[in-house]
Amino acid sequence: MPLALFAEQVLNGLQFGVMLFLMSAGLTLVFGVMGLINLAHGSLYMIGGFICAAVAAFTGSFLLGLGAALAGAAAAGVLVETLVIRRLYARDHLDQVLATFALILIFSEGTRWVFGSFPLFLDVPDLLSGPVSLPLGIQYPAYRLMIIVVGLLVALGLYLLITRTRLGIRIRAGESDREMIAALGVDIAWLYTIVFALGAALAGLAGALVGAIQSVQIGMGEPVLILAFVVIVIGGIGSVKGALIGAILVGMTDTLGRFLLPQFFATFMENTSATTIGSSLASMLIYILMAGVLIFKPQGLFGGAS
Amino acid sequence: MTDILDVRAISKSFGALKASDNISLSLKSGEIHALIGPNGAGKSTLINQIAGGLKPDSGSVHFAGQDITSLAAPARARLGLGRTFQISQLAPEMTVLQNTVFGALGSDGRVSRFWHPVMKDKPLLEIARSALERVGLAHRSGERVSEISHGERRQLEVAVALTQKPKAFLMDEPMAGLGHGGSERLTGFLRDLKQEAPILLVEHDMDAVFALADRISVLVYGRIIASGTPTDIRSNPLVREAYLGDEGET
Amino acid sequence: MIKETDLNTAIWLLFLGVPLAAWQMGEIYTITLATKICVLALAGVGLNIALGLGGMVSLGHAAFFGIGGYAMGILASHAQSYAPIMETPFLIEGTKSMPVIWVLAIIMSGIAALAIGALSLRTNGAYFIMITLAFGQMIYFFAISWPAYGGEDGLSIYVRNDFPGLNTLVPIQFFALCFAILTAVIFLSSRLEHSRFGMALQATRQNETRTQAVGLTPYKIRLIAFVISGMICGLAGAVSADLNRFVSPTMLSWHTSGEIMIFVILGGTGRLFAPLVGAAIYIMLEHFLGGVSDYWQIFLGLLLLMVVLFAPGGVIGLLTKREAAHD
Amino acid sequence: MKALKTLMASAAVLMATQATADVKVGMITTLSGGGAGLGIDVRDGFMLATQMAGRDDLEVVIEDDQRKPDIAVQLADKMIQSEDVDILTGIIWSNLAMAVVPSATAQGKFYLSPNAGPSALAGRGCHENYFNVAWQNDNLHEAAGAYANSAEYANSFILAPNYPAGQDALTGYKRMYEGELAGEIYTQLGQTDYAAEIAQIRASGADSVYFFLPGGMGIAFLKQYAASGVDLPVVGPAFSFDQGILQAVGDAALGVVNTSQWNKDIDNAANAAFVEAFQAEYGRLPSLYASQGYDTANLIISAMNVADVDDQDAFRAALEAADFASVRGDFEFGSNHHPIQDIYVREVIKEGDVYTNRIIGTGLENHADAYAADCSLN
Repeated sequence: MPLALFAEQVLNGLQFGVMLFLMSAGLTLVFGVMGLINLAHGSLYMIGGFICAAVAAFTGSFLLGLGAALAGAAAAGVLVETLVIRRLYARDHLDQVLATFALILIFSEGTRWVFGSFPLFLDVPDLLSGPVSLPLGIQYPAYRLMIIVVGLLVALGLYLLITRTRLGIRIRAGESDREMIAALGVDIAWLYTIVFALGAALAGLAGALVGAIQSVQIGMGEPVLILAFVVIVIGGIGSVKGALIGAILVGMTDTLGRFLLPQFFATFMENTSATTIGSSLASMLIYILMAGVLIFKPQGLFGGAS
Repeated sequence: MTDILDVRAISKSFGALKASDNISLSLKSGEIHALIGPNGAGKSTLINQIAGGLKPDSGSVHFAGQDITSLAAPARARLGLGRTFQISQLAPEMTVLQNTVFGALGSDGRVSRFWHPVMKDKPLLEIARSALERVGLAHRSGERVSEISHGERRQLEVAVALTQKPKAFLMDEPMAGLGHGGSERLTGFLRDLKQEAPILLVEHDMDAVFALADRISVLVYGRIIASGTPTDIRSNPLVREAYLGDEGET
Repeated sequence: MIKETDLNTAIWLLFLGVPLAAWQMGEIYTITLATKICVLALAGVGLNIALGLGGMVSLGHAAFFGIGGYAMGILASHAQSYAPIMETPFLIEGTKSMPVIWVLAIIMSGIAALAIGALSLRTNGAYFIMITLAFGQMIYFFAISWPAYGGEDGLSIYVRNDFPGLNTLVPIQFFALCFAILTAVIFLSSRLEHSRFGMALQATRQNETRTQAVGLTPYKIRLIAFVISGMICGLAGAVSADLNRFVSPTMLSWHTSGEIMIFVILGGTGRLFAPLVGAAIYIMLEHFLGGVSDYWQIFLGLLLLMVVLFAPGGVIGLLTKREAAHD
Repeated sequence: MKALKTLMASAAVLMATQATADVKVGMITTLSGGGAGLGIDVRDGFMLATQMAGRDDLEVVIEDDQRKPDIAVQLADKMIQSEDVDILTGIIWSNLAMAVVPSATAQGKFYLSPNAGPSALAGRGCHENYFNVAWQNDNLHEAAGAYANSAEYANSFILAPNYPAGQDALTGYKRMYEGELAGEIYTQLGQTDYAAEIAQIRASGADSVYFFLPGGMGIAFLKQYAASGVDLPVVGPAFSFDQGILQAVGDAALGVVNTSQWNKDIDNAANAAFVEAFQAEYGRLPSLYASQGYDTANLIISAMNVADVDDQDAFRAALEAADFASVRGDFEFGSNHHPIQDIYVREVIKEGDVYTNRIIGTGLENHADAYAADCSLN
């Protein structure tokens, strides 16, 4: 197999992983700080995509759309947090699952009500359309490179936020001891709203970035949500570092599995069945990876000790 | 007298912190062996290693003539290690009687019965009722655990442990929060109980410890600095030194 | 306030009475709806053992429901085409006999529950929710892409399978069969709840440390409960497949898991008749709201939200005012 | 919408009074959730035709299947058992059709498919009461294969999702295509990132690409393909280039060749009337699905003109005659009740601000499906 093709696939895996990281980071942060399991995180991703598409169509500027997506998803996050989510922190996971499942129904059909049943148009900005040339003769879409860069910048930003800022100190304190930081006079309700909005904004950013190369449509968040769950289970719930490593692991496994498994089966099988069986197995690969990790580390790679 | 419980040179570290440093300890039949020490001395870690919640880094734990170092907590309980907890560990939505029946069910071990109502199981009920009688809680049988008082929960924990007919008891601060009258009553009860099975007692109530214990071991910074009769311990200079700053609290 | 046992009796009689009345009046579709409610409630009774008694929040029970369905689909389709399922090492033929199908559905879903449970129960809390969800999705994707049994198209069984002495194609007879199964399983689950095992399971939910201290292993107790729960869902899947005369990967999707969970919670987690009440309300809402607006799922979502936020004991909890069995 | 509600209301009234010789149609289609756009188009096309015909002896009951097979089955039961409909129609997806059609026809109802055409129902599973007004699933793919030959492609790279319709699609393409395959890939259903596949296309040395990726998958593929710099010609079936979807793909679709049995520029009076009336009524361009819904309704009306629905044999014969003005022009049924029709080759263009298609040729003329021989109807 040509080295360039393999290298390009590795790059694709990295890009997919980085995109998963944007989704997982918010999810894992919200879980780590508030102990909330949020199924509606995928809906915030969808909202980001729709707002970006609508604003970009109206103003003609992708960048404005992106900004609006960030702000809009964060605003939706604040709204949902204050109206619904904050009543759920003290509840068990069961209530959280059910309430956020209900939110999915409301968001999905609400979005359809506002934007209609057809997918929206959203394209990459002209500046980033088309490929760039990389070493080894790889032609790689400029926009995807940009996603990798943005994702890694967000990872760096989150790292700095958590380790270097007052907000970060409070977030870390919130993870370890909720009563303690309340006793120290930190307005915990406000902190929770900010963290939730931050997670929502990251999901919205992911939805907008990805919407430009995929499709902006109802239900676009659900497959990503489930992948994000796999990511944070592998990485360890609550750990942003775990989310980054888990996301890249899942991105690589999925991309390379889809690419290599059918070829592997084709070495000893007839072509059509090799591709069907290979891709059937490839679709299960990340779950097998997850099961493997759990056998050795039930709390994920970077989860707290049990 | 033989050693029912024998802890042999166990060590346990959490990062740089040596929570248990080469600890050896034994419990003979018919005795109460009290374990005391200031806060943070590593008592909970030690208890956890004996009960099976934590595995020591090195050393071994023997119980009733068997090496139990690698056994999990339930297996140790089945061998006859009865336990009460620092903070009550009971099923809050079940009644006092149900909790006690559950204890009897555990030592009976036949849990994979899906048909007959457990609360109509005469042998289990009998064991449970007599245990409640012994701790003086029979009149509260029908109450939910979430409704009874703190002191009653402590009594209930002892009753549940009794249903297991243990070979030894591991009691983590049974007096905590009982008040003066309650402590005195429990002191009398434990004095009788030790004839049935020896007790390893972790306790902060020094009056109770010195009134009850046949032997006392003092744990400081993960090490046993002294071990002996109450009289020995009272006069041990190392113990006095360790406790000087903490006297008010103990 | 109403006693829960009286309420249960009333619910039971109502569910028997309405379809019988509909039968008298010739309202055949009402019987079909009631049958659907019974079948979904059956899955709910299964989940309730894991969820209500055991406190295991599984978002992957659609896997067992679907496996039960596929057990029916595969056996019946082979029986229809007279092609054996396998010939080596020994011959396995398809069958159209419901009792045989049920037994196999229960066994297959039990094996799946054992495998998924053994891995998932190594974790707890949020991990458990996400892992069961992920395993469910794994089986879902497998079912879609594996071409042998229809993939996403599913499998159609043109005629219902046979039950000795009944004509299962007559709606009221099939309803009677489903209702009888549901009643039997509810009875079984009530026996289980009060048995030795039921006590151990509930105690484990309430305080795991206590279970260990009395000498029992929480992992084993949970795993057994998870398997029983999966088996009942498998049975429900097989019956549901017979109701629809059709199986497809949709049975395995995580939305199905969510819906089964909604039945239980809508009714009141941990209560014996919760799944029946919950399924009935859900199906009726789906049936009537669907005619009101294309966007009816918004209202369904809002209603669910209200129940979670303001009526944690579910509908039965509201009616009996007993505090939630689970908090 | 208003017309629809009125019709539903009148249906309810009539249900209460019972016993009329009117034709009652039960439409089960997808009106909520992700795939709702297609169902809405079929419904709107269908209702437009009934409105234009002004028939008050045709009642339509419409229900939303949520794209769930079990719901579709329940609704079919309801339509048959309590609404007592004569004809069922509306289902968009093959898997839902497979769940509903066999039992509906077995219970003596007519089923007219306005979209899905699984091979199982065209061949051995065909039924005298089942009519497909759209196409057999393979048709558009076969036309694409034929087009590839005429465009002298000799080394195609083909891909589709790994599910029955995807496997049928590639089989259909290969049935007609005579060149070599540079590669054949099955992707995951619902997959939206195709970077890995596009990289393989680039490396494969293919001279053309054929893909079947319905809905959002196709939008994602086309956009990513356009950005990748791979400039091999792409061919697809109409589903990824339909009016509803095309606006979301944008420039990435311009010039792409696709196959369809209908387009809005087919030159006949029925089509012109349809396109104009649809735009006037709903304010958007009609889609392929709308045209199929429209034809389905007109087929029913044509049969009502000559036969009583209670006389099943006569009504069936009237349906078989297909004596209606199809927006596709010539239209007839084969022996297995599937269309024999021309499949066109279209190209995506931009008219003002709107992306749409124009016909550039004919892929297959008077094309029947490959399964008719397996069908026992004759």
